[in-house]
Amino acid sequence: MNALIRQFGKPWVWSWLAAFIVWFLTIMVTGGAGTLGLSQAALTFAAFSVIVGIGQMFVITLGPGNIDLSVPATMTLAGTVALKLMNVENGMVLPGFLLAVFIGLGVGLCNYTLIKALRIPPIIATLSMSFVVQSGAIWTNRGLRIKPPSVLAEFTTTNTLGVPNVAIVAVLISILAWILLEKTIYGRWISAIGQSMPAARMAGIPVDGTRFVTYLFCAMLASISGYLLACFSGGAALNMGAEYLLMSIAVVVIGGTAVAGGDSNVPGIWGASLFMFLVVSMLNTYGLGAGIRLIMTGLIIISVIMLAGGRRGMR
Amino acid sequence: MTFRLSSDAIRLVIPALSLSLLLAAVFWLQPRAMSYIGLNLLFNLAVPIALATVAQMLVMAVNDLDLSMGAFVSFVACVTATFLRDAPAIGILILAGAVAAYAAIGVVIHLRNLPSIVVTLGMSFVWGGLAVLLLPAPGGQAPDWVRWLMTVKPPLAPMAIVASIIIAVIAHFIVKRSSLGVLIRGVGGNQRSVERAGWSIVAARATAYALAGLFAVLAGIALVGLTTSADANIALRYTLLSIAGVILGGGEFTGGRVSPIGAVIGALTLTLAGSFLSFLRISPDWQIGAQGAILIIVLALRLMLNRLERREKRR
Amino acid sequence: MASSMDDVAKAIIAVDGAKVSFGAVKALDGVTLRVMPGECVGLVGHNGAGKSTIVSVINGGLTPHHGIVTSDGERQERYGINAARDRGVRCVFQELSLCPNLSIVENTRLVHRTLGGFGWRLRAAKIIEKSLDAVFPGHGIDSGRTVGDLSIAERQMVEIALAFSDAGTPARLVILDEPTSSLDASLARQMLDHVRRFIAAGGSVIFISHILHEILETADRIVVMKDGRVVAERPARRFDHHGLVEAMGSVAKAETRQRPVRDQSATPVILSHQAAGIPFTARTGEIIGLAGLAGHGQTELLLALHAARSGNWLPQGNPLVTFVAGDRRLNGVFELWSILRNFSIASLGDMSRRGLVLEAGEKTRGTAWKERIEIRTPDLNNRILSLSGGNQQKVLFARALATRAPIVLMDDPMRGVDVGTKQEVYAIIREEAAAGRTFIWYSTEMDEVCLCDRVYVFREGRITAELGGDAVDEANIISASFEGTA
Amino acid sequence: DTSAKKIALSNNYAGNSWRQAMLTSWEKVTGEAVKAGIVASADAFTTAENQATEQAAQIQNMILQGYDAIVLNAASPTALNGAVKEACDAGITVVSFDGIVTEPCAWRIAVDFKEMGRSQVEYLSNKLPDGGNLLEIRGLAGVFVDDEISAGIHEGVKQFPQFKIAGSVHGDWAQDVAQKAVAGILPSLPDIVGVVTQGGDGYGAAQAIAATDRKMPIIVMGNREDELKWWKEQKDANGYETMSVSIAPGVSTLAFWVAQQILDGKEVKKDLVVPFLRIDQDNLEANLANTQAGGVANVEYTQEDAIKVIESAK
Ligand SMILES: Nc1ncnc2c1ncn2[C@@H]1O[C@H](COP(=O)(O)OP(=O)(O)OP(=O)(O)O)[C@@H](O)[C@H]1O
Ligand SMILES: Nc1ncnc2c1ncn2[C@@H]1O[C@H](COP(=O)(O)OP(=O)(O)OP(=O)(O)O)[C@@H](O)[C@H]1O
Ligand SMILES: [Mg+2]
Ligand SMILES: [Mg+2]
Repeated sequence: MNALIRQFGKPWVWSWLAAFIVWFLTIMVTGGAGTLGLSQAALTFAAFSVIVGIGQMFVITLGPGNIDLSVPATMTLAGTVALKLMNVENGMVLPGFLLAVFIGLGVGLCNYTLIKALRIPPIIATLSMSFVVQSGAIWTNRGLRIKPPSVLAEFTTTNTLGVPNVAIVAVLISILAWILLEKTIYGRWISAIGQSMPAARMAGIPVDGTRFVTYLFCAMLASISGYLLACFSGGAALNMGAEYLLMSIAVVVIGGTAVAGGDSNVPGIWGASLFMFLVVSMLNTYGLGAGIRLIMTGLIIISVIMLAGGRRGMR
Repeated sequence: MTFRLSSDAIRLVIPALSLSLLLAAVFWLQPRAMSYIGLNLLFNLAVPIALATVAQMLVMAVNDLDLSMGAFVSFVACVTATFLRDAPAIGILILAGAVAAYAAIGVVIHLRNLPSIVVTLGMSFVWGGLAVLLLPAPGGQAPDWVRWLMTVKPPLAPMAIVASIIIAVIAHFIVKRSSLGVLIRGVGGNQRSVERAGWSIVAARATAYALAGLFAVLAGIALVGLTTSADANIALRYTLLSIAGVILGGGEFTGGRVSPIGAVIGALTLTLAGSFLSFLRISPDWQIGAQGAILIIVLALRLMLNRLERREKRR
Repeated sequence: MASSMDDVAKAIIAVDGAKVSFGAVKALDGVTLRVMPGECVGLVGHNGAGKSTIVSVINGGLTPHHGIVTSDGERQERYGINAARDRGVRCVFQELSLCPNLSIVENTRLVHRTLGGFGWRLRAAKIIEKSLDAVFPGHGIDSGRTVGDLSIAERQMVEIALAFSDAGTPARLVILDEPTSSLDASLARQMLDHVRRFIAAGGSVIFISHILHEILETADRIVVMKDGRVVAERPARRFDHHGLVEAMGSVAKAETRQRPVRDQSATPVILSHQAAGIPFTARTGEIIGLAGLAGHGQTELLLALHAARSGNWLPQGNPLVTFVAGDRRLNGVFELWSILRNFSIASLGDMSRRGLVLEAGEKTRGTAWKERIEIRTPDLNNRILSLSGGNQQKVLFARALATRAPIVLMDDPMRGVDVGTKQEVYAIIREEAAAGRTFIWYSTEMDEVCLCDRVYVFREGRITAELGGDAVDEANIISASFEGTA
Repeated sequence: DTSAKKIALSNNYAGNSWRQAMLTSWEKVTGEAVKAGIVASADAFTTAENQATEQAAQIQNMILQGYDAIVLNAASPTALNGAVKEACDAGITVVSFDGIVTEPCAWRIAVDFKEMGRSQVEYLSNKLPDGGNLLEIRGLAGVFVDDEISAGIHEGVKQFPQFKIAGSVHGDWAQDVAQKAVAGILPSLPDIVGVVTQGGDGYGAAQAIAATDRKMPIIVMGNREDELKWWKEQKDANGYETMSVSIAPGVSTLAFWVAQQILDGKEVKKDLVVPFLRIDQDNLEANLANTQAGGVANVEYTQEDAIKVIESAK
């Protein structure tokens, strides 16, 4: 019983509640006709936010000031380069994927090198890095859109048993992330570092190694998301990651992860990602202009955080 | 050795040195810049950035972070180019209301103990929406007095330099010399002890936010004075620029360690870095990347000098 | 307790029947306390007895759920921080509470709300310098310095001086909550002398400390608290050390001043380090003390030893050293976590398979250690902050001892721990040392240093003396701390 | 004689295929012009972020660098006026194109964006005389081009009242954003007969609609290669008919030649108009063949073209 109440005190409940309400309000308009379509679309697009959001969440869990702003550029570069390598050939799907992952790891490595070796605050280090990465994406093929191999295009845009394939991939990644976070030593370590870096160091945790792996992990998820998104939308575009800068941060915080670090949760990311997609759909459905739409989005974000709020935040 | 620089002074030496180095490099690349008009052209767009940076610094002084800075400055720019010109009384009222809204955000963040990142993220949508409502398409016109103010040609030094110095001095006085500044930085340093001395933290935070709002309003007005008209997206990048400026200027994310003079220098440095690059004539593919690289280099310089500072301290 | 209305009328502050609870914890359970002009009240009690809580009540920071506060004979209806300050109540809190980013002068400005107006910097500088000179003659602290640049002891000095400083409303009642915990003996002496002068001039002091001889020699009246109640209250001369410990309800184990002298020159050297001055070595099973005035390089040595023997990049299968922090808020506890997780974090490697934590194993071990060192909690899944400070410290000990590391580094870990708990921990340390663990122990308390087999004395960042065997005693250590190289 | 003159391109954004094609055309055409000694140099500059403030700084730097002419694709029609005025005052010729500026001292090579929007509805009215519901995909909120095209579309709907705009989303001129926005609004929309767009978003809309079981409406395309290719596939498979319209990225080269002509002392009217590039059912294949894979249908201009445009404006 107690445990149940504690669950309901958890912040991620709010993001799910908000997502559900918005979903309901949207399908109300059509009298329930578009329910399946809307739900599938929501799952599909939430999947991309979930994948980048999880990476961002791991980084944010590392404590105050940790954030990865290079996510959009990494997505773009990984998508661009992978599609260029695959060059519409079905046989190249795996090498393309590996290359995308490899690019993610490379960006993560550079990010942490800047943070550690040059002691640049992560927010600035990753921002600077994102400019360099974005340039790399431009340089590789100057924004030409190359089509994905047909199997990949097929896979990313279809459903299995009514559930979009990309959503299934995102669920698998979420489960992995949840296990990492809740069940492994590594998960304990990042949470400890997020609460207090000096204390973590004194407790014998390999702080640098853990942080390094976390930045790698985040960049790698961003590149996987970029790879999938490029295949899904029929080619990589230079601006395809742009949206995911604010999105990746928003889904983490709305999902109830403490911005002060040390406390994170995976289910909240799903709730928040669905919510972020549905809220735009709802406002579009009600035919509100861009101005009103923006204002409503802002107010809804603030209301959700106020409802879930009262948590300790450093900021 | 009896002479010892205070840590505050060393904090300033670093940004000042990077600015001078960069300026020397620019003069070397483009001797034409070494003139009254040249300096004005190099620095006049830094004036609104400097104001926004000071605003961001005030928020950072109380351990918060304002992600809505860019959207807010854009909003103010829209108000300035429309109401402030056509109906000054209403314009002033709107701007006063906006400052009050900033104070209210401070209060809400404090009372509900919310993470400022999320609340201001939400607010950035709100300000953006209001700006789009005001100016769905770019337009409006700067009030004449604003235009005059930003194009005035004072004797001896160009407007950009004079304005930067005035901003730095005023901000320094408010933040570093006045009792109010001590209180605001005290909240950032150790909120509990300030509370125990009988101060109202809510009031202190509200004041810091209101002051930030005021400086951001000035930034918006100055910006319109330079550009002559506004659009809803005009200053979006001020959010990251202002944060980078504070950091470049020796400020820190937490602990109330900020330096107003440093912040202004940081803003000038950032602006100058852009010019430096365009004088270098890099291939268009890598122009964006070079901006990242220069940020990294300037910050690496900061690290080098920080090491020096530590050695100084140990002595 | 007999309380005449007369007393209440004269008291600077009188608290009657104060009750405060935090959730299920009754921090104060009907406490009555009054402070007369010109007296020093000593307040003692085990960790979590409610001392800091009653201080918060007197200081106006906490409104009791029951009970009344009277000041100078007037009942205070709306008693708060500002009301208290107006009546001359000043407080040095248990944890350091200055703003590290501000200079000493600016901190002075914050503490004295009325100090504003043009030229406040000069006035504030004068006020704090005068007070520092009065409390710690020859302190050598420049009032323009940033607090973050000061050593812990210097910060504590500034805080104490601030409490005694006068900017319009003179201090009438100064509350000192464990003010000496980071001061070395000579600075503590200066402070206690000042307290006596302040009392003689008609001021009042509430003095809280776990170092009982300080209380016994400084206080006029001693109030003993236990579990949120006052259990004894007598003039100081009617207490002695033993009586005080007994009144606190701690198991008054006879303090083993008598240290079994162990000759360990034959056991193998497990660690050596080239520090400044005399080289540092440690042998298996030794308890090594680091002594000297506070802030003279002991902590730095511990940090260097820790940094040199632990990996920052790769997980260590068999770490050589483990660390018990003194400043638990800063580098000890993980505040969001349960007691169990706080305990297990350093030895997760032993409770996991292929990177996955085995929760059952973790729980068994946690319970075993809970029993072994008597952590007072109903449930290990409670948050660590639900424990009193002393019990939090025990968790940190358990964390370190549960690892396989043969060397335990301790950075003044008994700060603010009550006598009973200390005795328990000493016993554990001796037991573990006998089993072959090496302890390197920095302490600001002489009694603890004297428990060690061998002592290195520090002065100005260097090791200036090594004392072993029978040479380890108070007189030798003190003389070694003060002569030295300078 | 302009062989000693230096021309700069000030560009505010490089993040999509259209802009990349624009830069490539510039590089190609001006590179030859420089080699031929027609001008001394023609450097291209792009700001790191798509912001008027950054571009204003960039223009001010160009003033310092002593360029004789600045060819400008502006982030905002008005917010650069301050910087443009300073450039004019310094004796620099400013030619704006695509994203034009309103400052009177600058030249403008404009595309009639309103007409571009209106003509889409006109086309639809020919194909679908009965009318029906339309979905509008807009660009980036608060940007001049978005507002113009959208105004044109609404004008068109007024002119052909058998159409009704049933929904409107912002696709930010990006396929993936458009895809997401369309997928979100589709479930709540009635039957859609046509999708009016702004360029760079048609393929995204097609993808989103294909993912549902709706009948494919007529989607007006925006000259991107992937859009044309998709159209071709549909055309071959089921005779799908639509049209495609956009401004050609090569207009940067026209602006270059106009600037060169002005520097050469030619009398040029301040306002020039270039037609937008329209692709229809019959010339689809030809255009597709000329378009680089993943790029945008393009036209590059020569000096003669520029002279012709200048003459016809007189
Ligand atoms: N803010 C709080 N929230 C919850 N419990 C609290 C809080 N403050 C104090 N307590 C509890 O009240 C009791 C009394 O605490 P208090 O700090 O007064 O003890 P103390 O006598 O000062 O102990 P110590 O010697 O460790 O300083 C403890 O059990 C403590 O856990
Ligand atoms: N948020 C909290 N929840 C529960 N208990 C708390 C909380 N905050 C403080 N406490 C309790 O309040 C008591 C007083 O805290 P305080 O910071 O004054 O001293 P401390 O850190 O416990 O150290 P010491 O042992 O030296 O008294 C602590 O014993 C702690 O258990
Ligand atoms: Mg206490
Ligand atoms: Mg306590």
